[in-house]
Amino acid sequence: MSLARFLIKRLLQGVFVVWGVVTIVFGLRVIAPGDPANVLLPPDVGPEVRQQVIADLGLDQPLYVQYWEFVSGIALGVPEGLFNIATGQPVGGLGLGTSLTTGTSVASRVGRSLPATLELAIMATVVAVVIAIPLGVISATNRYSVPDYGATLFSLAGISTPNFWLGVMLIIVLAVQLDLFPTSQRAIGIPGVVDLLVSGQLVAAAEGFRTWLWYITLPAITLGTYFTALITRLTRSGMLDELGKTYVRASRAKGLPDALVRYKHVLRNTLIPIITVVGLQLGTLIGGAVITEFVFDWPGLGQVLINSINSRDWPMVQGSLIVIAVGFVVVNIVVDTLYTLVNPRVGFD
Amino acid sequence: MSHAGHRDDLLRVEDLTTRFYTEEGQVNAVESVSFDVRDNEILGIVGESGSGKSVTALSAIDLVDSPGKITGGEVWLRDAELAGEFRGDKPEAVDGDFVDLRQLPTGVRRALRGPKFSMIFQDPMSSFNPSLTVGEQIAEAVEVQRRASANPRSTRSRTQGYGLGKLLVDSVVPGRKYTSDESHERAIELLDQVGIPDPVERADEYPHQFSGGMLQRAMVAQALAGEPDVLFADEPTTALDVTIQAQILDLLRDIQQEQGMSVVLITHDLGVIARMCDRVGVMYAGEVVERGSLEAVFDDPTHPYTQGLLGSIPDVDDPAPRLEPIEGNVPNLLDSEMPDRCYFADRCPKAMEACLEHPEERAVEGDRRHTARCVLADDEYDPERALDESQFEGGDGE
Amino acid sequence: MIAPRTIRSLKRGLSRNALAKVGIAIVVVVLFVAIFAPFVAPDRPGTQNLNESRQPPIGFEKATTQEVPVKENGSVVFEDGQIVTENRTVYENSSWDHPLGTDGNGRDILSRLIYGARVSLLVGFFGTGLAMLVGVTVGLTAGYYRGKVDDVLMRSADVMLAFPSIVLAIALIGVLQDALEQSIPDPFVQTGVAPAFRSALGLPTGMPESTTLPGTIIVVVALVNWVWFARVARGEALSLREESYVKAARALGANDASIMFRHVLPNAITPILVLGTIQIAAIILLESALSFLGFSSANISWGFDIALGRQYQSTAWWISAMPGLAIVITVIGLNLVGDWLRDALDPGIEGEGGV
Amino acid sequence: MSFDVETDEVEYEGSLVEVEDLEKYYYENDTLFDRVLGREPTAVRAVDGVSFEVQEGETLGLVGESGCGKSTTSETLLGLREATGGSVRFKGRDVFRMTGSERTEFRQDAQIVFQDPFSSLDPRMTVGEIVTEGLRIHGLAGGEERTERAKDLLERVGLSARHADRYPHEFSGGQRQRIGIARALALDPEFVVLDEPVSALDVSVQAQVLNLLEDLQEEFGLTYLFVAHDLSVVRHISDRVAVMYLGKVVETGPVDEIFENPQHPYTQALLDSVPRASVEEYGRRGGTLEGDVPSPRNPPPGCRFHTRCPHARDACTKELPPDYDTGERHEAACFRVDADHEYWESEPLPHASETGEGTSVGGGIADSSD
Repeated sequence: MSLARFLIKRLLQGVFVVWGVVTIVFGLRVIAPGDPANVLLPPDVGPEVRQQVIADLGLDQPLYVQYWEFVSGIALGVPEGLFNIATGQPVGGLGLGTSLTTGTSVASRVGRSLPATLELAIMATVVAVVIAIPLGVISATNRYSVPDYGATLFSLAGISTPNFWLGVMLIIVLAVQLDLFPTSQRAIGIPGVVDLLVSGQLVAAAEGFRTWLWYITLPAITLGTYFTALITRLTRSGMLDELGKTYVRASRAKGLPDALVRYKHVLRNTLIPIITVVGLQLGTLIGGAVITEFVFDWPGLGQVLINSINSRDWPMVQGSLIVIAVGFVVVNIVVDTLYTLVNPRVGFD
Repeated sequence: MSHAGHRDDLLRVEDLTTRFYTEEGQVNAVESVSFDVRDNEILGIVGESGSGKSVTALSAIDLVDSPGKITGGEVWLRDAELAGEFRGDKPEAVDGDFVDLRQLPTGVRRALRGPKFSMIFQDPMSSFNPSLTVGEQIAEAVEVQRRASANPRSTRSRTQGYGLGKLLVDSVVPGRKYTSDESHERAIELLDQVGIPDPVERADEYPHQFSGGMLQRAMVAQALAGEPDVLFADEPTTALDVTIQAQILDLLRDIQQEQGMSVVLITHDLGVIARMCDRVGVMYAGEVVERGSLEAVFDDPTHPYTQGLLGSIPDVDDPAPRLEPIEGNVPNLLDSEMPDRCYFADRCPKAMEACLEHPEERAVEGDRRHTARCVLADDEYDPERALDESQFEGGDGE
Repeated sequence: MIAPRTIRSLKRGLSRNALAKVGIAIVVVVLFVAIFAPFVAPDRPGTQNLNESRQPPIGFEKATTQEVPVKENGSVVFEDGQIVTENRTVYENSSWDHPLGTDGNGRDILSRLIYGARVSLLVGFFGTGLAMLVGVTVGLTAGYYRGKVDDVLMRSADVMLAFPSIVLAIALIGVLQDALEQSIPDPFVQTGVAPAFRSALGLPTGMPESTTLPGTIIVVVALVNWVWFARVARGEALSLREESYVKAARALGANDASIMFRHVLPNAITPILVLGTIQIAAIILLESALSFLGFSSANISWGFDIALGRQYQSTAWWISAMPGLAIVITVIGLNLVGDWLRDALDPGIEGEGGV
Repeated sequence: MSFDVETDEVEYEGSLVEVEDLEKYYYENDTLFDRVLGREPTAVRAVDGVSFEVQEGETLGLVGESGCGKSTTSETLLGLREATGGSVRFKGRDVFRMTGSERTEFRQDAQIVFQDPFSSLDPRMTVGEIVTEGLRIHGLAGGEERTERAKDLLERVGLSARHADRYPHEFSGGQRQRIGIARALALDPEFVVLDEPVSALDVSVQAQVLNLLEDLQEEFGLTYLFVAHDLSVVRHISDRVAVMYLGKVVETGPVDEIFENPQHPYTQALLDSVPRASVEEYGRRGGTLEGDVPSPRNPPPGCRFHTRCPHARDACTKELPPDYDTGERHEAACFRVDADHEYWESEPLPHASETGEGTSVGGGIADSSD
């Protein structure tokens, strides 16, 4: 079965999951105790305004009508919104409605904050992969040695440390006491990597790059640590399994040099299954980003989500949830396709 | 120790001992095993599961991984060149043209894998790397030999002349890779030589696209890359159906005769031994209990275990009404539980008092070429001196 | 219930592995401290004592010079409109009644950690238990019946997976508020055993009568983590149903339900329990994150104390540091026990489970 | 020691087990999304129209190489897998349409022993519980009586009563197969399917289990369906033999007929390939068949063996040969049996050399013809 058919099948599954996501988000509102309206309305709003909003949002309609409107609103809004992004106009549609507190369109607010989260997530992933894979390989290939114990203890501590506490301690030690890094915020006015990629003038911002890096270091470490520890453990145990397989003994029987057996054969087969696990664990990464943004006051989607929940701005919460979940689905489709491309055993059927 | 052996011996293994240090305790997988391999012959090693036949082969070519360890014995290989090289600084390791590989540095032993020894395994599907094409993996085997002959000294170094640095450069720079085009062509020739139809296309396919029989042929092709002198075949046809097994056995026979190489065929199937082997060694509980020519072992089996084995096989041409099985179970090889007597005594119908000491390998009626590790080799069974149940300490006896 | 062979391989795993011993030691200590909190805590977790606020932990006393207004017989001295100040070294001494120091309101940090352990472990155990119940039922059914049942159930699991657990948890809490709060009476205090013990030792009595259990968090955490159990249980059911002893049971006339309970579940329980230990650790991390963000209604919890300590990040670092250490140590202990179980019983689950 | 519920001996005509045109297909890419994509599920025709009978007290050997569908047949026969087509009658009653008490009785009368000793016993149950699970399911005996019965059964298969409260991992492969056999005997069955019961065992242990099976057949008048790929074991234990290739039966008949006078080229090739454990075997070439078994996803048209048969001719690719009767209830599905079939005029296929009558074409190097 060709790549195209696999993609179609995977996209169909993705659409089903997105439909599931939208349904759950709608369901959240329904299961809220008491009158569903008060989830959508700030508590201190007067009775006539309340009536007005209920009428506008059609909250008095029967449930399935509301649900239909909600889903079709998003379904129709998305293509229109994407079109706007493509043509560079302000993102109006996406059918996510307007924020109750700021009155601006949810989609544009979410759209503006997304790059900051993506930037953090990408930096954390890069940090994780660059450190974790070599560490996992080294500790797997020379067992019962100092690097092996070091890597094991580091990765154990890494997955056992709550990232918010790590962030707080990094701020206290590195930022406050030693004053090496800013205690919070993101480099203001300096376009982040994602914005640069979008707007395409990466070279001109060389000076800005140093400040941008200065700001993003602590948050990236905070977010990346759990992920680095996890991938180190997976690489190590994956490699140990693979080294026990018959084809490794057959390769040595052929007289192949160790470097070839270890890195061309074993490491490659170890990394293939790790791709899927990384895909699955991306949810943890995005979850971690939400907390890291809260700790470092980083203007990303996670902060938008937390603030909108605290200020009971439900349309904004809905928008953030949907975008995060859809983002996760898209990333997983990419990861699955990558896995199937890299792994010859699994055809596209 | 003089090596009065047969003049065209190629490989002489003496008192090879390999132990596994597991959590349950020390397992004596191979216990002072001796056998020799002559030029241009197929030597059979037969035994049931747990007899140590596979570990014997792996020990001979130094492929035992931890927790296993080769703890004793000598592996004499006839190699005039190597003998000349080490006659100077390791005189005790050289005897005429023979060199004891166990006394040589690891790098030298490892460099022999390919040009001198190679090995094929039971399950072809798990003996190939699933994510590389078959052609690439065979080309690798050819490339190792090409680079070894181009620069013999480097293959004995720790990184065998191809460390992580070179690998990184090869994988980063496009167009550079470990296997050269010549080795790919040679790989295709090898695939053709082992009878795989349209080898050019098949070389670019992955192991899971091959049938069991075809992949086993590919494994033989890979083993021929270095034109080895001795090919160890560990249960090569056990995982195959009988009609495919017949094809592979014919292939092994043809290749052995064409290349004039020796084959050590390890299997539990006495039929395969009878069809293929000139000489046979029977293994039980980590020891060679009987060895000799095919006629000697099949027509005049001396060790009761060999007799028991031959008696318990149903014959497809004239089925006996009832089989005579060997009672009891194979012993586990935990050193703590292995009694210092003949390991087969508790299952042996002809056990006698003499069997309470561990028997030595004895020539059967004076014929040096047919030996058995049993008192019956040069003694008759005498019911008066029979051993009864009570004299066995330990063991469940059921 | 546990087969002798499992116990033997566990012991052998233990003897070989020092880390496992450390793990078990930590878990046992944390459990002991959580259960017998009223006996062990030096002070009442909630009492404030403003003049002892921000005391450093033992060994971290330090003298800092501070601008202090000069006072003459009780009133501040002014000089051309400015308050006269002088540098005076202020000793921040620590004391043994507050070994880990005190927080912004003078509350004893060690006592709060001890009581915080209760909340975390309770949420950990109940949350994992609930998640296991839901997940294993869904997973076993999906794995055993395969086909359309499997498709539907596992697709719905995929939908849940689309939300990072913390994100879904926040949303659920935002909706559920603290509708499911439970307060669990503390048997030791109510029966008077703890107060008697404490007064005998001259320790301050009046320990909290009950612990508020963040019911919402437990439900939310279970709703978010059942997916990992479903995946492992499904994998086990898929492979176990092909085992010959399951076919043999069917040949003997057993119906699906009895096969599921007699053959599939007992053999699937090992990987599920191993995942359980790892999930308790993951849930404790999640619960502390939620309380750090202020979404937990429990009055004493490690995450919340860390958040409280942030405002003193430059002056009293230990307020945030200590609860964080408690989390790390507890979670390390649980992960070590999880690794030991996994290595000893080799259930073959890799990289499953996550926050 | 009979525990069977059955009181009156129900009369039925024909043989104990009659399999009529049995089919079992597996469907690939058959998920929800394949439906949506409108892709037809491809059928793997593991068992494609198999018919045979097993007389009471007889042992029918079902032999063939891996992938020929013999194990699938044996499991579908007992209703452990859902049949796609065809019927199975046990004592005259259609097994697939049995319900309620009929089904319970069938479960007591027909039992199975599996191949892999390490996956046929539940590791979490003691040997005593395993052996008497059938009694517990059918409520035929109380606790105390059950333990007694367990000890009885273990003794009968050559193990000791002491083993009742041990766990499976404490036993060797051979001992585990004995436990599997004891479990099958617990309900006093009449018909036992033996699905490669000795293939995973070493030769010496294999002989012990084969002797045990023969003794039990003697003592309890059992009827066996013995599935195996090892021809010498099949010849030793069977009264009649059915040879299967790629989901179909190609030849059936009494054991000596099949082994001494094989009619179907596949059976001849099988017998020729088997290495004999005797000195005369030295140097004999057995590779009469070329190539591999085709995939059951798209089996070759006409006679399925024509792609490998050394005597294949054009006619073989046209239609499926019927089961010709070659006397003494010996049938073979090959046109060569019928002297005046137009097969004899049609052109031999390229890979089938006309010269040697059944001599080995061999896949080896020396004389590969093409």
